[in-house]
Amino acid sequence: MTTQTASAADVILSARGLSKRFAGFVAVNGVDLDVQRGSIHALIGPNGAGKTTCFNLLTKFLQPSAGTITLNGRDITRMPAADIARLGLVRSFQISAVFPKLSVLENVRIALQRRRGDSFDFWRSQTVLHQLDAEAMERIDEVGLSSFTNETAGELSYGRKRALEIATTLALEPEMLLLDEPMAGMAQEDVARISALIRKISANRTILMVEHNLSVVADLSDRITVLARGQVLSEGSYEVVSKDPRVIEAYIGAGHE
Amino acid sequence: QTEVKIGVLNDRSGVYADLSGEGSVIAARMAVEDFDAAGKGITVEIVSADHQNKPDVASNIARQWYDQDGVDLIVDVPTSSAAFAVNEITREKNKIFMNSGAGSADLTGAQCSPNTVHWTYDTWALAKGTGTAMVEQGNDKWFFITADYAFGHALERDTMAIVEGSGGEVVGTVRHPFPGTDFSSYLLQAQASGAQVIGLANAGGDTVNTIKQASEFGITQAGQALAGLLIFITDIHALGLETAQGLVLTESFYWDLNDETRAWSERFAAQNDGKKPTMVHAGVYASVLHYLKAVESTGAKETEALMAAMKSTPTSDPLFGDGMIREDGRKIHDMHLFRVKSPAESTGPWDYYTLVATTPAADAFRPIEDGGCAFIAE
Amino acid sequence: MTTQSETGYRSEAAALPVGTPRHHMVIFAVLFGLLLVAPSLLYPVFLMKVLCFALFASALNLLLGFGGLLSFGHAAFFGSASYVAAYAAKAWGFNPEFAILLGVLAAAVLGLGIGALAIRRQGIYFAMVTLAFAQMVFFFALQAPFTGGEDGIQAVPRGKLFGLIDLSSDLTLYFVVLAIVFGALLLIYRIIHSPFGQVLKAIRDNEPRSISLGYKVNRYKLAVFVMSAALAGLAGATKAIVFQLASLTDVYWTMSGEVVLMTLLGGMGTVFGPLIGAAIIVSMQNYFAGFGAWVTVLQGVIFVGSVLLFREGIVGVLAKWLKKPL
Amino acid sequence: MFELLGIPPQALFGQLLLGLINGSFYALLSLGLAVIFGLLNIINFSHGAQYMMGAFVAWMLLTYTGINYWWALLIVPLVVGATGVVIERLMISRLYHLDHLYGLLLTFGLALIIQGLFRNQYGVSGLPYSIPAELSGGTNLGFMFLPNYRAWVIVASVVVCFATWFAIEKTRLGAYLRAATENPTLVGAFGINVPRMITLTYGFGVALAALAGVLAAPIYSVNPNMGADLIIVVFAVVVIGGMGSILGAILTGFGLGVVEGLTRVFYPEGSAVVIFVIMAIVLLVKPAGLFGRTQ
Amino acid sequence: MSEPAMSEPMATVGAQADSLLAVRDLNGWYDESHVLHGINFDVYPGEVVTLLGRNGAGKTSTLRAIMGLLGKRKGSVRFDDRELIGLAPRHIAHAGIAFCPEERGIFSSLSVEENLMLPPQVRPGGLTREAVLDMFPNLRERLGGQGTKLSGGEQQMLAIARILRTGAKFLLLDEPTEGLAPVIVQQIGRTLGQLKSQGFTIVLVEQNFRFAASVADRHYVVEQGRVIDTIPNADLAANMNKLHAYLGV
Ligand SMILES: Nc1ncnc2c1ncn2[C@@H]1O[C@H](COP(=O)(O)OP(=O)(O)OP(=O)(O)O)[C@@H](O)[C@H]1O
Ligand SMILES: Nc1ncnc2c1ncn2[C@@H]1O[C@H](COP(=O)(O)OP(=O)(O)OP(=O)(O)O)[C@@H](O)[C@H]1O
Ligand SMILES: [Mg+2]
Ligand SMILES: [Mg+2]
Repeated sequence: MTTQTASAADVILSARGLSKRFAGFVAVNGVDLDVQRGSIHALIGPNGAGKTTCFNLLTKFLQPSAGTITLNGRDITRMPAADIARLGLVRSFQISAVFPKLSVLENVRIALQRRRGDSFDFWRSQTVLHQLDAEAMERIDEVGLSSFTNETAGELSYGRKRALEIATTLALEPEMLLLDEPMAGMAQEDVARISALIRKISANRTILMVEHNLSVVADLSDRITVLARGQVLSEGSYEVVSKDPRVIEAYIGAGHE
Repeated sequence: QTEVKIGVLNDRSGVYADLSGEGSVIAARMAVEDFDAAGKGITVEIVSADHQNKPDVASNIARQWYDQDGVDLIVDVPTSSAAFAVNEITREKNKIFMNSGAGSADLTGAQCSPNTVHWTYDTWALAKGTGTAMVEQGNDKWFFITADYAFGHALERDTMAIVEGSGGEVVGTVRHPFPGTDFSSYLLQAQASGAQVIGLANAGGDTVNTIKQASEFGITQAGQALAGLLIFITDIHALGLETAQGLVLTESFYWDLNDETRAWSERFAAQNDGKKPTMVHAGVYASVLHYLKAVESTGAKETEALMAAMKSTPTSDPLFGDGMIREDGRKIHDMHLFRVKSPAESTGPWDYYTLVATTPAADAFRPIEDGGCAFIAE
Repeated sequence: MTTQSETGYRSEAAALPVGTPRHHMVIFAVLFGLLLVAPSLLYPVFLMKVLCFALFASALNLLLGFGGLLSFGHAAFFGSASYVAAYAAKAWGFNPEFAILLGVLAAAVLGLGIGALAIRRQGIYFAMVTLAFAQMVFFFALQAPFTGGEDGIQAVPRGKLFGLIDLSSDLTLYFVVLAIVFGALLLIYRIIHSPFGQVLKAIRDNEPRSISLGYKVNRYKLAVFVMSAALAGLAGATKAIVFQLASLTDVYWTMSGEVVLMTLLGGMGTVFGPLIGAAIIVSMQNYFAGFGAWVTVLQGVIFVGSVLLFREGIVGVLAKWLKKPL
Repeated sequence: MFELLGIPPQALFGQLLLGLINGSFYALLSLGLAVIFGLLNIINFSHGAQYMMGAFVAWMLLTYTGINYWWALLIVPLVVGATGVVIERLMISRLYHLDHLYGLLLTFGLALIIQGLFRNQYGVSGLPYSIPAELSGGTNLGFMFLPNYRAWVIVASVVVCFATWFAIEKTRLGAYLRAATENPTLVGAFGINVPRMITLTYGFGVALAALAGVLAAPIYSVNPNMGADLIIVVFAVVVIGGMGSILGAILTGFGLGVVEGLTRVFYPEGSAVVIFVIMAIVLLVKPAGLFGRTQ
Repeated sequence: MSEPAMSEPMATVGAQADSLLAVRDLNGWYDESHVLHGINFDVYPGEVVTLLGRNGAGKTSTLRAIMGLLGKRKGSVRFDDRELIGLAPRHIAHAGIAFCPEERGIFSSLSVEENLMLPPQVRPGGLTREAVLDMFPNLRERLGGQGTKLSGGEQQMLAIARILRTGAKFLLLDEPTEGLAPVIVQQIGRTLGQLKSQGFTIVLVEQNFRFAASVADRHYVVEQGRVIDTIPNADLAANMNKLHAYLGV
């Protein structure tokens, strides 16, 4: 077991012996992972290391071949995906995921609606949804999309779609967020803004993210797990991990300053 | 001056389009001309529609015809389900329905109506004609291939009763989905049963395909006889004699029966792209003729009076000869058992049948007391 | 991941803004007014047929235009409800309102069964699966002892509404049907413009994302499927009482095709499209009935024409023109 | 002697063989459907009508020009396939950027038109087309009399199915086709003439349907409705097999033919629905179909 | 607007030297929406140039317009003295341009190998299968697998790898480093260098500015559908302020 100084009670999400086997190929192989409550935890590693697969396992978009997952001490290994989200563990996607035909406002409101639990009311007029507009606007503002509120999401540029996706996810006020490469395809200024945003929202929640942008990782994360070939290669703070020769060889590369 | 409006309601696009369809309109028109309605001060208008063999469409059209368009008489209506629908509406609206195309004997039985005449044939008569004759010739072991729906069941039931009543034996039945395409499996079962006669209690395309495949699998060559329980000359035309030869079937009319039928059929064919009439066409002609006679004799279109006149006057026409309409609405005439010719026997198109036997009118139809017609009992 | 086409038929629905546009209510009111006086000009039985199909098409539209699910087997619900209602009225002597209710219930239950299986597949698969199940229902209707086979259930009594109002007069029945159909249309309208409707749109747009937000997607799909089935059942049951007949036509797959045609022609995902589409197709069948197989050809031509030139449907085009959702 | 549920084994063999023959038609038709679907993402609802056209064109060739069955086997798929090419060029090609459902609706409309036209022209009683002299007669297999023609149908179907499968799954052309299904724009940007490829594919799928039609003409009567109901069964076959899968379509086609054949013996009333029941079960257990790729 | 002033100097440059690709007053639309408003730039043989710009600036759209993939376009794109406007994408490909799209475009119904071998050779002289696999060893292990089952980064590698085989010497790469591990990014940087030395000409759309700086000869800055500035890589240090204003770097 790796250095586990904090008390177990502070672990919000924990995986033990997590494995995923695809036909003739083991993508994730006995991964142990503990995410501390309130921390920003980064999952990095070379392409194909199994990071996205881990995400899919943790959020039950894939069923693990072996291992257990506990969230707040509760075993969620066999729970369906939608229920996991309802427990407060929400993910974003590596390839942008918005509702392309809905407006930006509606995108965010869908999340708010879920949180408020009135989404099955087919007998009520949707004018009740306007109550959510103010809060939705707030989220949209946070990611700098306020001038696009009524735009159709599908027509936004790639970077803005990512921003919208984050706004939507945040609207759920999840206890824990899983972000898969939130900075991918973002322009520099957005990177800074989203970084700040992630830091801000991390104040009262836990974040687990996959990211290749090392400066972001260095800047944001409290703890880093490095995966390679489906296994944990190294774990610790950025300083520790980035000096690990195995990590340098497998991931960071010698050319990186 | 009386004006009557006749609606020819039949199948103009489906399986029965050839045996009823436009031909029935032609037949109705010929009846009006031959009767010289105009000369007798009766203006006749003929309208027609396609019921697509669906009871709902039929009921719709009938309703609208009676309610809106002032139709007095509906004729033809093949397909029993559609006929029942028209039967109901006609009773409700107190008009007249003279059926030629439909087969179900229930039309003058369980579902009978004082407003309905059933002219040309019915399943009971077909079963009787074919069943009795076949058994009498010593073909007494039967196997039924039955379409698995109400009409098929009725056909099977009626024929089975006749076969067993004449001393025959039913060695098996198999029910196929309706409509079907491949019947080889059932034919093999029939073959294995050792029956002498395979009764085809299905209709339209199903029958045609069964016959076709029976020939392919050498069923008839191997000595079993096929008996079509509801099959028309148009079906034989479609099958071709090579395939259909040897099949036995019952009809009430064949164009080549006598000089009168030949003459009429000649005229009919001239208007119908050279295609000879079916018994359904003949029935439409004869029933319209009889109706017009009643209109002439009563001088009005009052339903009760017309029905009474039609039932009390014996029928007489060149196609079915002399006959009568029974109290329950059943038209009574001879039925004929035919055998389909081989290609060698046939002299040309439409020369298809050899007459095997004739059931006299008195025996041809189900006795009135067996039908269970409600309004008679009253 | 399947390739997502860029512009689908869904754009119309998505363009609907939140809230109930006032002009919709105006149109509903005008429509209602017109229908109140219509029987003095047109044959009431014909009008009732139009109304029933308008409801049927709207029910399908709820699923197709707003749920994004093309059911090619909706005749199963329409037809089975019509059988159940007819049977209840004829064999058990139910009052029409109970007969209809029982029909709706039957359609809903059937919808639950078929829906639970069908929503396991998406897109065209869904269409084919519903089609296949509908075919099963058809065979059942053909062979079951109580459906009367190809004769159907005929001579169904119209009976007395609530045991009081005699429905044998076409005109009385017409107003009852008008009330039923209009009530149902308003209900559909409300469903579309409800929070639930909003979630449906989202699911149709991006299903995995909806799941990741915690929506139990299949429940929503099933819910809208059952609603649509029940409403289609309402149309079928009402039709059975009007025409005093339930027949195989109502469960055959061509019926499923026809109702899709109505919706497409009128405008999928528009509120009023299905009504217009139903009115046109029913009139066409009525007035061109004499043309035999040409009616089928004509329907085919309309189908092809709508798909190629007229995808938004009549009302969709109109809405584009007026720049207002209709 | 050993009997299975009261059926002697010989009879059972016979029935199995008959099932296989029907399966040949299912396989050919669902293969055409799967090719068109797999590569164009279009459910070709007019497949049944095109199958019917195949039979009709064969009949016309024989009746009007005296061209015999063997030439028809060659000419009919070309002719009907060519109509497919025209349809694709004029209509279907406009729908690729839209939701796939539009393809279904369009071809549904086309099916209505084609069937309606043939009905108007030829009625629905069916027209005779006789078995070619070379294949008439049959062979007594001991347990049954197997018409030579039906044996030929099995052979022809197996050969065509295998050749098609090979071309699509194992050749470079097949790879182009599959890629173009997913992202035609990108494949075009690689320098491949995608529109022409897709047009020919549709034509090929239609030609398969027409070929099945020619094969069917001597067995079932040539009838405008012959494809209408069959197509729904074929849809079910394809769903069971797994839509994208060529091999799935073929194997399921043959397999279900056999299953249906057995039902005809043991429970004939259920033979119309057995395929749909199997479909329901498969959907429950394996939503993507027996051979379908989970996506 | 400063637009005419901006396009002037480049136009003159383009007129003298024989540029391989000359884009003049390129306008482009998605349905109704006008996204490119007169793009002007040149690419000379053997160069690596980048298009830089904020999200939504029109970089991707520019590449798509060159490739003929945009719904509607106007203006002029001359490549190798052929006008490309009006040509279908497949003809543009045969003219010798290869395109690697933003969202990778890996085909899920094809195996990795089939994906790799998919683009036909448009010219002689492309890299061999072996050379490509040596460049991206990850792919070699997964050749038989389904294309879209690769990880995001592996898919990116595959997308680049497959166009190297075609023999096209002019590459349009849309954010090739997106989602790649730093090691791989470095490797791609080296690969681009190699390709350049083999005579490839490359237009690169990049968000990763540091990477862009390490490989490119020249940078074009795109904003709101126009090229608003050109910065030779050599002058980069001097222009950091400007760049900062443009991109927020
Ligand atoms: N459904 C699947 N079937 C088979 N193999 C898969 C599947 N999903 C992923 N893989 C394989 O598992 C490995 C891990 O993939 P994963 O997407 O988790 O990588 P990753 O760490 O997220 O990489 P990247 O940083 O490039 O996104 C890859 O080699 C991939 O090819
Ligand atoms: N399919 C589309 N339909 C309509 N508008 C689009 C579409 N794709 C892009 N746009 C719009 O075109 C403009 C340019 O987009 P483009 O994708 O070229 O930007 P980009 O510079 O590549 O941005 P990014 O860095 O985010 O990829 C943006 O305003 C975007 O909203
Ligand atoms: Mg990943
Ligand atoms: Mg871009």
